[in-house]
Amino acid sequence: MSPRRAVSGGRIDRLRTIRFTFDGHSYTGHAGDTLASALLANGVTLFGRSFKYHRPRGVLTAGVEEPNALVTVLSGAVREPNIPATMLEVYDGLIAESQNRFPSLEYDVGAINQLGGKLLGAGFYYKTFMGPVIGPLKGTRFWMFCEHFIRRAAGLGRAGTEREPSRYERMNAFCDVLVVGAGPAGLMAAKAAADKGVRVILADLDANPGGSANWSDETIDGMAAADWAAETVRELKARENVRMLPRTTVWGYYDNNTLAALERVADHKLAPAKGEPRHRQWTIRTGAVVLATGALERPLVFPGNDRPGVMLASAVERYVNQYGVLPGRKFAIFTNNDSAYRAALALKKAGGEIAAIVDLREKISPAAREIAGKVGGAHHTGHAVIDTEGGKQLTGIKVQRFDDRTGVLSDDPRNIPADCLLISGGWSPTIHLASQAGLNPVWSDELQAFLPPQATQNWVGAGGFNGGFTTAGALAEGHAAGLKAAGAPAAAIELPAVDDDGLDPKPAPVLEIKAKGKAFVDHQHDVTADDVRLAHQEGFVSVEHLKRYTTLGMATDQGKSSNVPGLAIMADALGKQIPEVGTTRFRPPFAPVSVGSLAAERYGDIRPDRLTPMHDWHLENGATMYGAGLWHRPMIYALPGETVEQAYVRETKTVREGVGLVDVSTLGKIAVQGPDAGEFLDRVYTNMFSTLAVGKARYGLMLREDGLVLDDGTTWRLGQHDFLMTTTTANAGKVMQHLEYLLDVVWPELKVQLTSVTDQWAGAAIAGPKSRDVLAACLTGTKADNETLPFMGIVRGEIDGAPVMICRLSFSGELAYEVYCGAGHGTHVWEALMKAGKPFGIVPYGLEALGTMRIEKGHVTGAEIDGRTTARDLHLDWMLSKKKPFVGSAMMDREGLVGEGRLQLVGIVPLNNRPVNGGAHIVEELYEDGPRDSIGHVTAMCYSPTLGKYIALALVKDGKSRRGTRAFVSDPLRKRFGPVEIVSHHFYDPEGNRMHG
Amino acid sequence: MVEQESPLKPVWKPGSHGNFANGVGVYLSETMPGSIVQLAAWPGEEKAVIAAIKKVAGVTLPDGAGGGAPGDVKAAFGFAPGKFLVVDEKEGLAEAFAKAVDISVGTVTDLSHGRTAIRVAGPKAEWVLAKFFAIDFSQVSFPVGAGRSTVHHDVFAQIQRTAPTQFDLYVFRSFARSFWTALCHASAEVGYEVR
Amino acid sequence: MLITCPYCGPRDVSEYSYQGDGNRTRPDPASTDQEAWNAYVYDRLNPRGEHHEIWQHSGGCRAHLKVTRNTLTHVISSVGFARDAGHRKSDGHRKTGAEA
Amino acid sequence: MAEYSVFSLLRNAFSGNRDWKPAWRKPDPKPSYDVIVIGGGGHGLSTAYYLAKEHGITNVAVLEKGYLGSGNVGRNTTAVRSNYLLPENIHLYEHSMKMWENLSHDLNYNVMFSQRGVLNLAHTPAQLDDYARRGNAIIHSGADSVLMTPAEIEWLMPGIDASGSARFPIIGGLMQWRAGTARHDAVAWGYARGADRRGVDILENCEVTGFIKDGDRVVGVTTTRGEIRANKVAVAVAGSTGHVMNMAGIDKLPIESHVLQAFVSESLKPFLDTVVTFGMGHFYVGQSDKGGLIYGGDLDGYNSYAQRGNLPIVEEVNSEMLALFPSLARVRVLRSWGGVCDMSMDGSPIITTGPLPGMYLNCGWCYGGFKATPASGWCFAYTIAKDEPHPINAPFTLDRFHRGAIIDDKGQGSTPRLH
Repeated sequence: MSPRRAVSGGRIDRLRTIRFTFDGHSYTGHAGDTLASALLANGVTLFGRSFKYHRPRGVLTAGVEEPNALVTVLSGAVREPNIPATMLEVYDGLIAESQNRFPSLEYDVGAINQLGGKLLGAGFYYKTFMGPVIGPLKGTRFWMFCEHFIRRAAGLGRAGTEREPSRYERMNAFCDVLVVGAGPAGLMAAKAAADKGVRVILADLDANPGGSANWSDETIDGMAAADWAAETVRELKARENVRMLPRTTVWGYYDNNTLAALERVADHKLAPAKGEPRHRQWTIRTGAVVLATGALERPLVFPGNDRPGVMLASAVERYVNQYGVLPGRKFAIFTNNDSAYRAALALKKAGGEIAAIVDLREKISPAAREIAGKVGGAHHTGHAVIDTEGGKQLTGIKVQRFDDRTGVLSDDPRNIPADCLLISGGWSPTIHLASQAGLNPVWSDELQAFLPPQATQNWVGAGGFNGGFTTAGALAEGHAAGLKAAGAPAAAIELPAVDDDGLDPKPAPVLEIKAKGKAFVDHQHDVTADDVRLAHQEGFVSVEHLKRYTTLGMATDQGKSSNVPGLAIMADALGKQIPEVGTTRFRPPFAPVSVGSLAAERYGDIRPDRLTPMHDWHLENGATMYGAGLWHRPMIYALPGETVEQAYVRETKTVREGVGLVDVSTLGKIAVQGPDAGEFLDRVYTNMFSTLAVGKARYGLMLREDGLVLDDGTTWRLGQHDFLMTTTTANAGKVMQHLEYLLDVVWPELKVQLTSVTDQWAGAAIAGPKSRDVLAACLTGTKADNETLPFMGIVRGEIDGAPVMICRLSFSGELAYEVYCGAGHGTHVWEALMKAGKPFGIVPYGLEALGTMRIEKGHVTGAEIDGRTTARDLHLDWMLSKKKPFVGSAMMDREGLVGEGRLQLVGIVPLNNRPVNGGAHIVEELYEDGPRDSIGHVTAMCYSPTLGKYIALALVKDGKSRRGTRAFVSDPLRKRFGPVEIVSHHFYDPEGNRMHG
Repeated sequence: MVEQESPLKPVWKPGSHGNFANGVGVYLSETMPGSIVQLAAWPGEEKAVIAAIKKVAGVTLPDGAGGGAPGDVKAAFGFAPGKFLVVDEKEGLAEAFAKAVDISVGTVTDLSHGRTAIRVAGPKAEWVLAKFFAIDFSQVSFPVGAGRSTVHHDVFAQIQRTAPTQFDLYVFRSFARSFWTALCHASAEVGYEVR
Repeated sequence: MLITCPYCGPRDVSEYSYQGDGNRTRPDPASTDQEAWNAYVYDRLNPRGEHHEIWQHSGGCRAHLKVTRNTLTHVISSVGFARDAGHRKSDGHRKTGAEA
Repeated sequence: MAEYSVFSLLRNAFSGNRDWKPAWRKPDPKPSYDVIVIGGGGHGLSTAYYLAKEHGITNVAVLEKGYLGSGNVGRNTTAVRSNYLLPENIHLYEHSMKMWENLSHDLNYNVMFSQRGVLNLAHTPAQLDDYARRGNAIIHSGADSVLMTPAEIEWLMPGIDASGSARFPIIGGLMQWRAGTARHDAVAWGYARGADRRGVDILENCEVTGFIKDGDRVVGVTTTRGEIRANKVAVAVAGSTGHVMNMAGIDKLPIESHVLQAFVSESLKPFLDTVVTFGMGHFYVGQSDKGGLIYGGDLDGYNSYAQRGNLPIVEEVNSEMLALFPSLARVRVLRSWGGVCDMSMDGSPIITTGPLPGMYLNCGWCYGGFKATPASGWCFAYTIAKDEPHPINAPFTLDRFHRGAIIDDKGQGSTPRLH
């Protein structure tokens, strides 16, 4: 038996023993324990160290709001930091360790920071570290020097560096009613809605639905509340129209009733089942939401309130009733409201000794007084705890008379020995989700709490969320909320009976006891009451300034327990009411959400692979692949021992002298069909298409509306009303959207249908003086001679039994054809072409050779069509029809686009015959030590086997007029400089005799 | 006739996979229809195209957005205003429609090679597909026969529910292998059989 | 955020592409009025409140929609096909098979 | 008011920190000023500061509708860099960078500017060429830039996936070492304190409700704290530009307001000193001195004045983070928030006189505003004081669109959400 485990009681499975380790020590717990309850049962009270002062900390709460007891869980080499021990279910083999301590939790050298207390107050960073104005540490360097050491000390847990082996998944769900929180209110709501036949999802962040029923020690409907909850859950689970999501935190409330929820599917096991995700991220789109998220108890602020052993009263109640753990031997209670008396009762029942109940109110309810009498120990009303004693563990408290109206302390302090102090500062409804989907929360003076705001989305609240205090109320409100959310009229039913304990929900409006010593408001970030007052003194009085200046509420618990006490202290300093200080709007997430689960929807890879029909052939034939957007394309097909340059030079030479084959399936292809297709193309291309003959293709240029170049490509007229447009690989999607917009929004009167057929066709370009011979050897049903298939002509036929469509056009500048066939026949036709080409020495070639040949020809691609160039800049003004308006025609002549100083396309020849790099700049005068006065940059370069030298394309200021002049390439990034000659971009066969041949 | 090559070849692993110890949750297959044809009607000509579908493919489409009719051999469904996908086990459907649909009524676009048809069937079909697509797969909102156009990031999909627990997905061929791999991955949790 | 496509029904915002201010009118193609073109290409109404916008259901039926949406609350008050929004006069309202 | 220094810190610590004074006064509005600056964010406050410091114009009011720094200066991801492509942008942001390097001294307020570098990752040879073009442009404009190899990147950032097997392998990166981060709130507070010390009135909770005009000329504003007149009215209200200019009768501008989400993780022991961006999407991440990973990505992509976004971007941004750092799956997102950005038609800002007489406009910062804070205020102050732009901001006029003199760093054209 563990030292602090009660002999009986609790909802744990005492027959199942769980073995786990914490900081290397082995412990046992029971099924149903959290790490916090199991360690408390073992007598462990020291859980972690605080952020700034490294103060020893225990466990403050029993739930998601825990600021102190954060641990790192290890599974193999994978680390998961910053998990609240209160939310971590123990399992066999669990390995957990404490954080932010060195060398150990017991002896942490960082605790020396406590000595600097006054110095390290709020905002101290801003006032110092500016350093000297001159010298080696001038400017910001002194700060950076100091920051180096500050960063070493910063942070809580350590993130791992091993790749995550677990799965994360994403799930879309649709329902009519989402109930958040499966306490008494949520369970009733789910039941009421489900009874109406609508689709219900019930999510709860705990492993066992039931909420407060699991630890309240009440009876509902004549049975233990926990049994009633379990029974109701069983009933709900059996229904077709209800989905139960335990261990699921609804963390975000987005537009149109879209909610995000994290299900911790396998965190309670050593390893997930086969194929099972560790976390599942739910996106729930629902008609209505019932928020039954309950309320969170707040701590009181007084000196020493962070000592291990100081815990929320409700947390202790929960440890006793749900986990059968007595987190101390001798208990004291300090409260400003009645709810803590329930904890006293629970302790007494479980055999704990109550040393004293310190109630800062003078007047208390008869019910509370009666309990105080029942549980024994001293009952000090009108008193306050002004300090605590002990080192890493509470040993006693100091109590003094206190006036709850004036806040004045009087009489002599007295000491009361205790090893566990229960504190209660009243309750704050958990309105985070409501705040994400509502206006500002509403302050209640009576409850000293923010109540839910007016809704801006379709939700309805119930129970503690509404500020309700009783289980009977929760049941009634839950039922009504369920009906309302389901769209059903209100109807009274006989609600399950609950005993009324007669306790009063109203707290005294006192959250802080002003006495000497560090009194913590935000435990994790070590923000003290004095820090809040300092912020006030320096003018940081709005709630957002307070948070930002002191870091109050910015820790992993997101201020769940510190928000209202912090506001109360600021309000007091300002002499204002709390709502005048301001209210906090809560943002997602309600509780921290794993990055893995948010990334889950991508299923592994960030983007899918897009493969051409011949992809596998390329891999099998030695291609080195290359990413082009989502596509994978062959870069080179290197022979053994070849460098990249050797490979593309060989491939290029073979094409220029013989024949080669390249995969062009990635080009965007759009079917443009309909009676107005020609008219439409005339409007979107700068040149004319309506006059194009059937069976012919034409090169076209498109501008954006602003007159700059959008894309280029060939469009083929396959029939009177049937065009096949090709776009560049990179711009396929963009062009499609551009055209669809024009058609749908601007010219809906045109009868044109656009369909992406990129995937329908496999495309192979066969190029080189011998390409016609290869076609002649394998093409049936038509001919490839110059008469049948002239330049820009199209024929249909078959290759090895597969239907093909062939257009004679050239990107390489050689005699060339693009052979299109059904994608499912792609490899078949490709192999047939390779086979037919074998006698002619055909080679497959990749993007590098393709790029080399286009540079030799001076064709432009994405590096030149970079969204900033005009048709004139690229010497494509011959394509600008003067006979018709087209997209961009009205804007393309603006002064900034036609004047001097435009970057224009030129050719570049390095005079030292050394390669230049893409991205190198061009200058008139070379300053290697202080490069300046760039006049342009290199867009693409290659070694031209045809010309026997390195050549490049460049965009150069007023480049056209610089042809024939000398300049320099200046590439300080890669330390390459040298003289170049600026020439025409047409390096090779400018008349185009080869491709027309 | 040259057979179409499947884009899934290297990742096609028949048999049971994942967590199938307690039964297979989904059956995954590629249906490889001979014809996938898109028909688009000009506004006001929708009825004429629906009539052509009946005449050529023998499939009767209900009126209404996303209306469709499933069939073992031929199936059709609407996926966008005035647009329909018609699928046939046999090849040659596009040519047949080209004769039957005049340009004054609408257009015919052959996508037989451009789309890969993947069938997801079994008790967990809705569950697995819901991991990808943000549409409501429940039978109430997605009845048998109906079609839907949707997307999982870069992967567009047209989906027809062809039986209470069976969906036929038409995805772009170039993405099919990636999508299939992801589909198998997502199915592992419930156990899947490739057949 | 969900947008209810007139054809596909309510769909997640991730299926849509935003195409901006729907209050703009493209000048007559032959117009050389630079002011008008400048206004069309560069000027935007950018209200805090109700806004008329064009969205494309690019991950669904690919139709362009004219959406009235509040830019402060994200509440959508109306959705219709963009092609029905005033530009086209001759076709009138589609009747038979209009939903197909 | 007391200078901040390590000595004042010590002295005050011994006196129980009771002697610290408010960082800035909370005065009541005067009926008129020489200059009104609308917008108590980073740019408005720095404008006021430089009006006083550089031009001796101290009879200035800064009008803030909420609390000071409640806009994007307190909502950004704190990166400071000048690694742009086009010379106009490089000059502006490099001017800013030089001011950052001495800002803490200038303001006597530690804004924690830390030059730990900003690295742009490249994943294809074409992209690396494109980055080289930019890097060389930066160097030719007098700023710093270096290329890094995958091995150097891996050494710099433990946990980054620099393997060749990544979906988009890292083949290199463009690093600007002088770039880095600053503490965003401190920038607002430091400028506020600096301006206040030079006599500027900072009026919080003072929302402009309308403009007072004399004919076409703007001569003042009406506010929730009464009417305030001025010779010159300057507008620096990024995120609310459309709304405020609407009150002045300008209903169309080359701007759309978009929401940009940002995220911070739970506090972790620092492992990432440099800000790094992913090249095959839109993602950037750095780690604060508190240990939180601060990261973000693309705009939600639709007009919005709501300071909150939606789920698709949340998921996209986190997916991209995991693609870069596959080990961070178990790290958790602590907070998310949204900022409203003025997205201009070419992705570059507008700092100009006009558009009405008596009015000055500073807007269109897209999501680049924070790093520009010093230079923006400096240039805007010059423009207000001299009634003409400084050569640095002369290219950033409102009529550049009309003239076709666009400054389009990304080459995306007039689609604001793509800049």
